[in-house]
Amino acid sequence: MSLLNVDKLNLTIGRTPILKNVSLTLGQGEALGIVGESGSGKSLTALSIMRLLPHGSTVGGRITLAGEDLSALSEAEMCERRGRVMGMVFQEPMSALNPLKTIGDQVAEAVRVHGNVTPREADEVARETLNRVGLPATRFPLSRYPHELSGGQRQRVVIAMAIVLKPRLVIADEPTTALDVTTQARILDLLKRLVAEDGSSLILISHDLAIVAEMADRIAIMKDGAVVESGETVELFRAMQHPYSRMLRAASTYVSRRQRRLQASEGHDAPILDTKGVVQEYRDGPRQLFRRAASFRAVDDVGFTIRRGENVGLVGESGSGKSTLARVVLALDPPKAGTVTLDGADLLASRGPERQALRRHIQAVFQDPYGSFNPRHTVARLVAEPFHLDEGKLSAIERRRRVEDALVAVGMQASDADKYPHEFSGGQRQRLAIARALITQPSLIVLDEAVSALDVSIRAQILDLLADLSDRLNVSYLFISHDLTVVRAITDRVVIMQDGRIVEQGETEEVFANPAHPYTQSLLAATPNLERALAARQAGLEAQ
Amino acid sequence: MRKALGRSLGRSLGSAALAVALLTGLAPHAALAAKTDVTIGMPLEPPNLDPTGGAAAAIDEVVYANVFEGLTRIGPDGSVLPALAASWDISDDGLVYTFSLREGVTYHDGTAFDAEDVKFSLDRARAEDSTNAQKALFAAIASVDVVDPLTVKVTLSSPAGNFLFNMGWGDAVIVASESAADNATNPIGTGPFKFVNWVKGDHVELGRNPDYWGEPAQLEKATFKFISDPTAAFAAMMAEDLDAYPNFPAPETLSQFEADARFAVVIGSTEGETILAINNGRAPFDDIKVRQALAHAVDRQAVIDGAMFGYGTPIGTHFAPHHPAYVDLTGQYSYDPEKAKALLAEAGHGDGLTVSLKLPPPSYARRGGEIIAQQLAAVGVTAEIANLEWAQWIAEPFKGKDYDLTIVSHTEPMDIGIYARDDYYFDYHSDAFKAIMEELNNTTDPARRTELFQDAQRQIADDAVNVFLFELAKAGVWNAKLKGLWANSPVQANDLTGAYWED
Amino acid sequence: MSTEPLTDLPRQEHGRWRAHHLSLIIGAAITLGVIAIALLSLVWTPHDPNPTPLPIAERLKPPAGAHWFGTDIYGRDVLSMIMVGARNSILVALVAVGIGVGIGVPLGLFAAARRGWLDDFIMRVNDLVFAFPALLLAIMITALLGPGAINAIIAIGIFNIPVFARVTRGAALSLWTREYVLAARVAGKGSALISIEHILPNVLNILVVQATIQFSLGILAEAALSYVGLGTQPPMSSWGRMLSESQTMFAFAPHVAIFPGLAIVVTVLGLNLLGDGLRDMLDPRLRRERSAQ
Amino acid sequence: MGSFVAQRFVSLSATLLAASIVIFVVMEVLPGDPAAYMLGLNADPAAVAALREQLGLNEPVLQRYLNWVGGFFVGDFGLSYTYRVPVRELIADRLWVSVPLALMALALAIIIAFPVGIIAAAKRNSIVDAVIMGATQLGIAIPNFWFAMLLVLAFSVGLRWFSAGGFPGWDAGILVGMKSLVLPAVALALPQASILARVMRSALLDTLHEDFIRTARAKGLSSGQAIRHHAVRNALIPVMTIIGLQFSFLLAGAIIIENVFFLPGLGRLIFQAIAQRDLIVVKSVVLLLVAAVVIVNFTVDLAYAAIDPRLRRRAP
Repeated sequence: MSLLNVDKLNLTIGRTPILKNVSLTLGQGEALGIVGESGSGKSLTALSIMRLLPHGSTVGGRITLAGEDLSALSEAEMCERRGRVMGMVFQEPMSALNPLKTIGDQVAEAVRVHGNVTPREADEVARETLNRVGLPATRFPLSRYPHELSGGQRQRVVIAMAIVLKPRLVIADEPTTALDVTTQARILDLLKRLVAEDGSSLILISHDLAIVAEMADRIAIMKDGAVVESGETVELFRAMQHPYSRMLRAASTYVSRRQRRLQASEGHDAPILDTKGVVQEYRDGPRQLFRRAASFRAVDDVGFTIRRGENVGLVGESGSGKSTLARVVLALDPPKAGTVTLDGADLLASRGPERQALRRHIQAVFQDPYGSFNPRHTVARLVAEPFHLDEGKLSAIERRRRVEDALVAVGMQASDADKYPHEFSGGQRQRLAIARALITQPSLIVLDEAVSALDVSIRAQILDLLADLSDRLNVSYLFISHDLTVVRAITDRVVIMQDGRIVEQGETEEVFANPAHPYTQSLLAATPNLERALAARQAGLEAQ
Repeated sequence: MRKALGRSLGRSLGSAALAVALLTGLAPHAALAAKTDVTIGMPLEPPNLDPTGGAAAAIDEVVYANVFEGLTRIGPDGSVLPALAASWDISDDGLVYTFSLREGVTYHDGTAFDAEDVKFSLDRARAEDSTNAQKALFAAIASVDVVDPLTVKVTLSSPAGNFLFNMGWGDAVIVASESAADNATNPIGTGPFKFVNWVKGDHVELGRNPDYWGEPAQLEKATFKFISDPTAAFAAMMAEDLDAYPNFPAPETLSQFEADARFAVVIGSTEGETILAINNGRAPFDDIKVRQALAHAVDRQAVIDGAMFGYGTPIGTHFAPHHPAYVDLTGQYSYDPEKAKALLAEAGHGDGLTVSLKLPPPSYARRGGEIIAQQLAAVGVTAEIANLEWAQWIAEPFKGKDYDLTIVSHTEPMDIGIYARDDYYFDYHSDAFKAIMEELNNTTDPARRTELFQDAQRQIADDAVNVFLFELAKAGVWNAKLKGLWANSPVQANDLTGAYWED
Repeated sequence: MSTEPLTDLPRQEHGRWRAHHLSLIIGAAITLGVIAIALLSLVWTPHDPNPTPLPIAERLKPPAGAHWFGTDIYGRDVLSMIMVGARNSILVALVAVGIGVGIGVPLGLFAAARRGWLDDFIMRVNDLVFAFPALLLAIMITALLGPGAINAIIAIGIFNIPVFARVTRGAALSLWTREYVLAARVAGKGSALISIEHILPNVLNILVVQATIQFSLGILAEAALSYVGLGTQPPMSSWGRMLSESQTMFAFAPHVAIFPGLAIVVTVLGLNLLGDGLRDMLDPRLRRERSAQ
Repeated sequence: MGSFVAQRFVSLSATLLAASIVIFVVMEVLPGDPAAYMLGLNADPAAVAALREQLGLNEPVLQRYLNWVGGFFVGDFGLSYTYRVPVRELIADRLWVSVPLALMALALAIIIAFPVGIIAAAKRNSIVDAVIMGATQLGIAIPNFWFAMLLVLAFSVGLRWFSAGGFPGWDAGILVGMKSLVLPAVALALPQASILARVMRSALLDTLHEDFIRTARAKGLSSGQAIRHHAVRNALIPVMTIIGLQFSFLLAGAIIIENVFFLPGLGRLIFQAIAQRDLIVVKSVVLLLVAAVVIVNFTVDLAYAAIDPRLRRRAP
């Protein structure tokens, strides 16, 4: 007897059909993974089960939970089920908690609304549950506020709220997407342990096949509001039918198409970029009137080198200082100390026209495909923006020609030049951003989390494009990312940062194969790996 | 203040039932039977309550004849009556006045009134560092001598025909040396009412003086409430928050009161000659033709109708029409736009003039100004209106002579003498007029005085010094049952001595 | 995060436009109507709003026949005066908004671009102006400069400066963190150029909405100043002054006080509806950009 | 917390100091001589000069500024030129009208606005919401002095429920005093209530979009419970900002309303004082109002910290 049965679920919001005949089953104590890219409808499937849909939603089909037809229940009856029979964990721990209430209050509230308990009893339950999620009373009294906790700790509170009444179904919607990779591993372990202890069933929603393979007994792959393929995990991967599933799998285990790898012996050129002793500090806390504000050292004595044509990865978790370092390298913020030498010239000491001339050699692509273009300018104007650096102004015709060339080079159409950014998808915009970076024919492009916001399939395409350009144009990349898989695929050398310092650097393959520093080791261990997960699951099955 | 609040909290809790009744909307005075108090509305709040230390008419309107008295007083008809001086003798040469004072008069603080107080008051008013706004009233005095406690002898340096009248002004009231310094905030006089309290910005309250030397007042309490806004005044009268508003600021609403049996509307005269004042010293107004043109361009009756809703008497010179010596000169410059244009053309301004018209706050000025501006426009004179606060008005046109035209009402009684002043804001200089005034001051014969007054009136009309518009009417609105208020306003006062409620 | 269906498809403008276009249409219609009436008054009014001399005999006629809105205390046609008053109100409020935009927006842009002590200084000065209650400031300024339309404009305009400076700075600060600004800096552009090319066009939406609000507040402020006699001076018609001149006649000639009052209410209502509609139309786009960060 | 307060206090004082200089300079250049005004049309020039000396108007500018500001610190605002009483007393008397009036209007605005705003937000995009929003638009568009005129006409002249204005003084009884403030408070509160209701609604709607509301719903709270327990308090932050702004507006913005109802409040005092060139009163009242604004904003800042624990963290 299955615990949850979703039968031909259809969802329309306004007049837009969102879900089409989604059917799922989940047994007691089982874990179901729902995988899909953005827009696949995986989150709305979960919200349909909880019946927490946006205004203007129309639902068709049947949802049965523990033998009870949820579609027949009134809103009040659903309120009574939520939290007690089914709990949910959301993606964004930073905003999922009410900033004005203590964590104890918020966990205890779930207890209070569902039973005749005294506030004291509710607090006791909350305390126990917080202990269970790894927030002991000594460091995390009930009176803590969310802002006093880190992202991972907050997600533990959200989990505590979901499981406090030991619901039979726990839905986790991208519970670790916003977290660092090492935190992610711990949260996933916690979730796994808790549902096992309570005998609950779990629905884990993720864009990451590796995570799902690690966590779920069964997997459903969704695309455009429909389930394209589902089945028992190992079985599904063994005999993948649907082309979309296959593509997804391929993209998740991306291997670069790069042909030319720089050999160590080729590095006789002078370095294109050389940084030495870079230190950067930020003010921490409000400005003080009479005494110096406390400062926070974001980058601490960092130095590394990029040779011509070499792709270097800069890896670290949030707060490691990698983006701060990128801003220094790009001469956006002057550092406290240190030098940045670009093509043999001191970038930071340069002024005026000299600085402008140097800037032509270094361009950037940023993370957010939506925020990186002024929505009011045409593509032609945006892509041509770095021409500002050229002294001899180009003629309008020449400009136009170079813009079109750049667009074609990144796989867009010349005619796209007259459109506005909002007419393009995220992947297309990232191509435009690359075109903009290429237009001055730089020797170095800084890519700051340039593919992090993209779906895996799009990400693969962009990485292919980058590899291709690197081959063709002899341009170097400083590739900044938290994602080791991606870094491994595209770089020659890698620099690992932690807390503002470089802990390890070396040839990419060498570092990944034999990490020397414990931090690198833990990073690698925490990174989800599809093959490893499948192997482990296979082994587990066989052991049974 | 906090203490007061606490006290009244206790009191009001005690009478919670009454308070509830008030909140639910019963009119508070419906329950009261024989009324012995009166609430009088006034447009302006007095800045202080010392009539000898400030010019504001509002001071006199509260305290004159009620709290303070002078040697003489001005009656409702403008005549000079005995007050603190029971009688007086005038020497044949008109230079020595001997006043016999009343017996048994005390101030509100219990101190006795005697001849020393008279000497103190008059000497203080004419002293070097005096801040008396009407020092000119005392200019003729050479010395003040105490003959005995009930007799004072005042010696003049030259005869002054209107000296007894002057002594009846609010600025000449008799104060006590002990209390004079505090009169601004706590006036101590000899009148039938004494000062009780003053809620600044709202009202002054007077109470009956039981020890009054004369016939005591019939009212026990009088409250003067300050409501400058005409709308608010209208609403307050209509809501019967006020019992009387002796100088009602919105003539357009008088018909409403007339139609309502609860109210009586009494139109009386004032000493307010309302004029379109002209800066005679400034071109082009130094040309008499231009001034005459202005006089012909203005339709007085239209101004009276438009600004005052018909209340007011046209005048042709600077003199009150109800005065026996008045000459009707309104025909001298009749309303004749064509003639005005012709005169302007003769003066070389055929293609028009642009002048400033600065208006103080009262509605006769603001409204009259708008009407006159349009009348002047009809003869080619563009008047640019600037509305001024009183303080600005005094600074700019009045003291600085910085104006072309302005409208103002000269409310002081018998003030034609201002045309003889050299530094006055009209900037009018006429030896002929000064000669008439000189002779007038030295003349005591009533017939001759009348002749001289009439000569003076004609002189300024001939010179078209200003455009003389109308004598301000006093439009009083009061409860139909309230009797004994003054209909006319020979001085700026609300004499409540004789006021009473009729059952 | 995902209550709205996120797709990787090109984004299009849709949705909220329909729900709020009613207030936009009504607001725009009223506003355009008032502007049209004001413009019309330049060439035509039913009667001379300021005849010479004044037809006193025609005074306080109730609405009927030749005078749709009746006549005032001097016999002038109330409708004609309201039409001319519209011109005056709009002019005063518009120029006051112009002062606010002309000075406030560059200040705000500058403060956001420079940050540091200059930003602090500009914002402190703004706080100082804000610390003066608006109407009090206006009364003080008109008392200082003398009453009149131009001084009313200055008084209202001065208070608009910090409003626009603050709004511009707030929006600009968040735009400065956008990646397209980073991209422009990588392209070597200075803060002045970035402010003009990237910041200003993207704060325009907010400024248009704010300008509409300040415009309506300006009309209310002009009415209030004229009501206390510090605004527009005669013979120019002004709604506020018409109200103050006619309020004693409310009881027996209500039309003189009601029509100018209604004119203010309708105009301000129209502008507020327009501002609301504009905000609802323009804001989703801004909000989406924000959420995409 | 201590340094946060200290820092805010320093900036508060700096604002006040700057304001005092601005006010003083403005008063200096204002045309009109108080002494001449006090003595009237036929005043003797010698008397005017004597009065100027007596009022201390002949001292050097800097000396007068220091006298004034110095006096301010010890609560001595000087002597009113026209009333000849200490300005402090004058202001204290008026505060007993203006502050209760402002508080009453504010309370009224809040009492009306909160439920209305919450209902509109809860029933967003419904007919109820549309009607409420329409009504608030109208409330904002009506000039308060015109609304005051209508109120007087209806309730004083017509129904005679309230007196047409004036203030009998608190000595006449608390309820009598309060009753005389009812109509002015209503006239003042209407536009403020409209603004506040709109702010409340939009702040609530913003909060309702927050993730933690969905979290609360997932715990099993009904949408009403989610609004009450999670949205309202969070929405209070923008609402409080507006209330802070409104209180200062109510204190000063009552100028016109106080004139319509001839209430002896601060607004009318300052208006009268400007007209009479009682500059010492104008200076002090304006500075006091500015201080009120700054202090109210300061209080609002402190209240933020009370509501929002994130701000308390700033305390070392």
